[in-house]
Amino acid sequence: MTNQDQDYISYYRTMVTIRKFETLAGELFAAARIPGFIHLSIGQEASAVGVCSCLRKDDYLTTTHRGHGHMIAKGADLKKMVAEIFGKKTGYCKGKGGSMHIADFSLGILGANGVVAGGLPIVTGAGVSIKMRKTDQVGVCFFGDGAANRGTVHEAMNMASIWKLPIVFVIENNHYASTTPQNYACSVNDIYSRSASYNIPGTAVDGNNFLKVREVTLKAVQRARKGEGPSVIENKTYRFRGHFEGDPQKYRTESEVDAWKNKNDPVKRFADYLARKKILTKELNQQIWHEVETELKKAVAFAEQSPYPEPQEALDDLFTIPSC
Amino acid sequence: MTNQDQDYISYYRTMVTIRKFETLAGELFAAARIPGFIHLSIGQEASAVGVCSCLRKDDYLTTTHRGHGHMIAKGADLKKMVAEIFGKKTGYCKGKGGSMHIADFSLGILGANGVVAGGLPIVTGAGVSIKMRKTDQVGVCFFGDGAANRGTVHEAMNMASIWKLPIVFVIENNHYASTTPQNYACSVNDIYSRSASYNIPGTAVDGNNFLKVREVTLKAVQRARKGEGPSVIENKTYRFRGHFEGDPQKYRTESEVDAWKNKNDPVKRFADYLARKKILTKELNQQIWHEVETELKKAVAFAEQSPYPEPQEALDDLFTIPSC
Amino acid sequence: MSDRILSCSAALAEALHEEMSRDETIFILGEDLTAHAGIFGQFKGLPENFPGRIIDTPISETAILGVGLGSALTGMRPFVDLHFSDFVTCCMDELANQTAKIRYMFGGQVNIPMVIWCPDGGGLRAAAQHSQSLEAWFIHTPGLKVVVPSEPADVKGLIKSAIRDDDPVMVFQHKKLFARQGAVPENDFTIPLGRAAIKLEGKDVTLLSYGSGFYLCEEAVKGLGHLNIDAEVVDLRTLKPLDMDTVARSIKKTHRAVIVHEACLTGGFGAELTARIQDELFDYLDAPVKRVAAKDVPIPFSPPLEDYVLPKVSDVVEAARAVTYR
Amino acid sequence: MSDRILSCSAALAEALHEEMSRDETIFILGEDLTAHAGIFGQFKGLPENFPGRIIDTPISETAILGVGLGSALTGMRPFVDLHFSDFVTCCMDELANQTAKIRYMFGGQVNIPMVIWCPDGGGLRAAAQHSQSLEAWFIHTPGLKVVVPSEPADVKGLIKSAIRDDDPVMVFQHKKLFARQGAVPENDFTIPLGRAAIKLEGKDVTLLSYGSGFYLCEEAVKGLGHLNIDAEVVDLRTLKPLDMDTVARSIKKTHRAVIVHEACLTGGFGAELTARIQDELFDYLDAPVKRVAAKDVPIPFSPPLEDYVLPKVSDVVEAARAVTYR
Ligand SMILES: Cc1ncc(C[n+]2csc(CCOP(=O)(O)OP(=O)(O)O)c2C)c(N)n1
Ligand SMILES: Cc1ncc(C[n+]2csc(CCOP(=O)(O)OP(=O)(O)O)c2C)c(N)n1
Ligand SMILES: [Mg+2]
Ligand SMILES: [Mg+2]
Repeated sequence: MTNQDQDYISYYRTMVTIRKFETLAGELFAAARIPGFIHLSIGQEASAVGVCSCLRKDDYLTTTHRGHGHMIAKGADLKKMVAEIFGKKTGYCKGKGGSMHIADFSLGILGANGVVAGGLPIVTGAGVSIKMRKTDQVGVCFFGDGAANRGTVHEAMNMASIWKLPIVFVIENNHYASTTPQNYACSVNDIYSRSASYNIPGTAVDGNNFLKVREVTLKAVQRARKGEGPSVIENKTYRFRGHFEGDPQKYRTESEVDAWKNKNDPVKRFADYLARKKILTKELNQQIWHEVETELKKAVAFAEQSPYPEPQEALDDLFTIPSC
Repeated sequence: MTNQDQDYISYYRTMVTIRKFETLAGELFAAARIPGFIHLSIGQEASAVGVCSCLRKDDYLTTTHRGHGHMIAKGADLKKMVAEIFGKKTGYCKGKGGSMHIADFSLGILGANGVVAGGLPIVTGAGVSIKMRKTDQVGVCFFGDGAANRGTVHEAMNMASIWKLPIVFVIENNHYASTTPQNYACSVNDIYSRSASYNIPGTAVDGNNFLKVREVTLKAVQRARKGEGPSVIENKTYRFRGHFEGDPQKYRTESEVDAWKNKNDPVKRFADYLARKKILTKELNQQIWHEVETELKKAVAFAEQSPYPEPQEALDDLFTIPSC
Repeated sequence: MSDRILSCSAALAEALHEEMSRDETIFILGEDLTAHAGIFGQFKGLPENFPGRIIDTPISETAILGVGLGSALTGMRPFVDLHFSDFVTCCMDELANQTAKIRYMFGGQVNIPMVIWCPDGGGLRAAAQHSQSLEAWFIHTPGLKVVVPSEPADVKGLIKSAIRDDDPVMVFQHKKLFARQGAVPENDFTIPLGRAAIKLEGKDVTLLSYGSGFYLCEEAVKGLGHLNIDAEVVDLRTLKPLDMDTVARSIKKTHRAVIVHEACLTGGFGAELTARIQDELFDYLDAPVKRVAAKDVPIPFSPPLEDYVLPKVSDVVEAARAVTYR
Repeated sequence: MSDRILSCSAALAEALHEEMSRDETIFILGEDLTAHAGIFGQFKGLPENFPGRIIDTPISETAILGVGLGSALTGMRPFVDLHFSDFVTCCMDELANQTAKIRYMFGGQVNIPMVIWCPDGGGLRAAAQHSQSLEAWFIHTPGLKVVVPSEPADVKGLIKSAIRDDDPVMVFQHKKLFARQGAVPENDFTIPLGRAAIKLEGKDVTLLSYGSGFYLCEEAVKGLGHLNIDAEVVDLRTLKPLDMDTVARSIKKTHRAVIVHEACLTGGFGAELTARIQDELFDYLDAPVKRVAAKDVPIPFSPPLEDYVLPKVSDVVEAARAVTYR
């Protein structure tokens, strides 16, 4: 295998990991083993991995309520993720965050966010910081088609533009914001086109095509790293599951969902590509799924065996000096 | 004189009224007879009158911290305006508002606003109300080049577009937001071009050319009245005075200001046009300035003779039922 | 007319149904309202019955609140659904600097008949950004009225009053209480804003609360009974305007008070109420007023952590004991 | 080292100058900073001395706060100027849901060394949207520290501490006090957050205040002297963390307290402080704690109205009389 082939296999493995992670999370939620509510990104794996495959460990990332995939793609530890989603002490945030609030600052993951479009101003600040510290890091921000209508987007993109910040704004347009179709709530079809308002280059991509997402992102990341300023990318994609687990989904038809699932599954599409190119054999594919499954089982076992935090640990971590 | 000529003279008189009103306000402020701080719109009269000349009394208007001209153009009572700016009981808001917070709901003026870009969501609500009440009213919102970078603009324009609201968004681009040049703070030169992001038609106009402003606005107002949706207009203009009275203005050169004053005074330009067209004679012009001066003197006398509110009136007007 | 058992959610929908039938200027505005009749199903029946009067918006809280306001200034009576009370932070300017101030600032020229409806509260493992109780910010914002109903009948009666009120009214309804059942009169009744209810009479200590706090007090009464402490439970229902008369009447009887709310302790509504009680009723108090509230941290996700942070029945019992055994 | 007379404004600039010279990760972010060294001239000398480290922004409060936060999460120490404290409403989500919660929510993974500097207060005829005192909202927002200096020396010492603090600190500085003069040590001193100062000693009543309230108290002391009331003035300086030890020590001596602040009464910081005093010092109190504050309306424009709404020296005298003559 060439180096590139090996990389591709590794990206594919990450996509499989996200698919399995999310599937498992859905099952665990259905079995009432995960408290609260969770939002799964099944169907959007090419976007997460396509984008994050272009990033270095020290690049920054902000993500959303639907952020598991992005975190895994940026290299997050599965054990700590599962443990966090379970509310365990060994989780990324010691159980304080849960599914919607995971971060790993050692990987530049500045956090998922429970507030829609909350990440854009934050990543813009990371951009300012990069510029002031004169590094060649890059900041990436994922947000949805629904998020695109919040004012934070406007303010952040304008600032990123006038200061030429090293940022890649990634719209994951999965055509729905909770129950609300994009074509109802958004005044334009191609959200990326709004980048013209900020004098930022923008592109739309088939967001379920891993290679295309990667190609476009590579360019944007390069541009940012060279100090040439921000970019906007719109990954057109679809979420296979409801907005949250348990969503009655009256706002769309089963046949619409099935059409995407059957004809436009990003994991399958990349697998098919790799098979066509003879990079991925049937055996290797099975092996990958098996290995991922094993790894995830370990993560779940870790989470299950981990203790819950002690109640009074609720008082820790607010301030750097606990006494305050 | 034709009817149109008479109308033009009346618009011109309004422009003169604004010019004199603002000049007088500046003098009164310098003489410490006006409390607080004030923002004058000298140099922007064509924008105010050009736009408001297209409106009916029952159309709605939201304006800004620099709103005297807009109010006068929409028909506001000068006595009540001066009295309010003086903080007198006979003012529009019984002295509670002052220069930055004047409104006249009987004229559809939903208020000046001390928060930059605060008017956009409000006028959008007026648009929703018009649509639900099925009238053919129109809502107009003035805001500045600085305001254009606030998130409220993005949210309001998107909503106005998806619901096809009868709104005209008027950007008064006077090239500065307080000390900050537009070409520093704004990622595009032509702010109106951002309307494409909302699928809203947009135009830029020489904002110191009364007839051009009126022409473009008439079209936009017609479009709104017919239920065809919102428009964006950018009036390129300039403020002759500082951001507020007393502004040291280190952010621009005197020669830049003088160039505008000398070559691009909207009042003078309209006067010249009317003179060329033989609509405005020298005598009529003098008469108009004289009459306006007299009217304003009366307004100032009214305000001066009016009492201040009684201190305990500060407790009135918070709620409809005072006891709460 | 007779009472039926309804949930808080159904009581809300019924109130809206009645009011929207009566007055066609009332409409509902917010995110994700029509597909599932509100994200908690709280508007059951309304999308079908009032097409065009329950309006889905983009995710644009700033504009949503501003649109509500602008429509209220021009003849409509908007009922704005904020989705989660936590997102009030995204329209705080429209709320605190515009909605709350416009009537006053413009000298009383205009009324603002607007309801801002905020599902709030914790206990659902929804973590820091979906679990807050923020009513105290608005108590400190002149120009807003603040209502926090607890039982289904209160929901119906107060929602109807809030809708009929010509001033902006914020209503906080606890997400965990949507399913709570209770008797609700069938007729067209209202509960005036600014009137508290003594829901359980007692003579030893006054438990003052609202919203989810009311249920903690109700339960605590049993435990206190075992300790031979006879507690009176006052459900404040409206925080602004506040019914100090009822509070005073009760404390003049019991000479002791405990205030219970789910919002965090420091700077919560309990602080204001304590300050007023100790000022206006100093000589009647035999013990300091105690406050029971959430701990001063964001709401954590993990069940043992969240349970530790939120106030509990045993906290109420403990506080009541402390003031009565003094 | 010797003291010089400086204004509050100059004390702020000096603190920033010293800190920015010491640590190059500190920078200032906000609207209209460079042309006039801040809209109140409060950053005099900084634009020239620290080019590129005092950054003008577009009018985008949401992004300004968010950018501050994002930079703090990635190695910088931002000092965010909010222009007028009133515009905090435009970035309330970034402040209350993000900045205040991120450290906690993420289990303490990261520090947020950030100052949010808010010029606030009334008396300048600036009307309802440019005159507020909003500190109480943030007292009720776990995760933020709140500092309100009054005298120039406090400004310098507290600003320096706020900048060095690894947590988000909100600093409210009263616009009308920028020109106030006072002695300020020349050396590199800090005043720790959470330490109040007894600025005038007395034995009959404790006047508790901060920011502009401090000056009301200082003046009231003279009037009270004529009435033979010997007042002690405590300048709280930091509201969160709060120095209850100093408060307690004073009240154990005087047995009476009056709290003075410019924010409106209902739900203000005075409520919280009263609640704590009556709880922790119940047996020491000979009279109810009185609160002196603005009336519960937006700040009106007209001078006689604004003067009526804001608290006055005579209100402080009156309140102190009421609690001492009891
Ligand atoms: C400011 C804000 N408003 C509303 C919500 C509630 N909410 C959570 S996710 C969501 C839909 C988001 O849609 P989109 O941005 O398209 O992302 P997707 O869920 O499709 O990934 C909504 C409305 C929120 N969390 N924050
Ligand atoms: C939200 C908000 N931020 C900042 C300010 C302070 N401020 C008042 S006017 C102004 C400049 C506005 O510029 P622009 O929109 O271009 O209007 P202009 O003054 O040029 O008419 C600023 C920054 C404010 N009032 N509101
Ligand atoms: Mg979506
Ligand atoms: Mg401007």
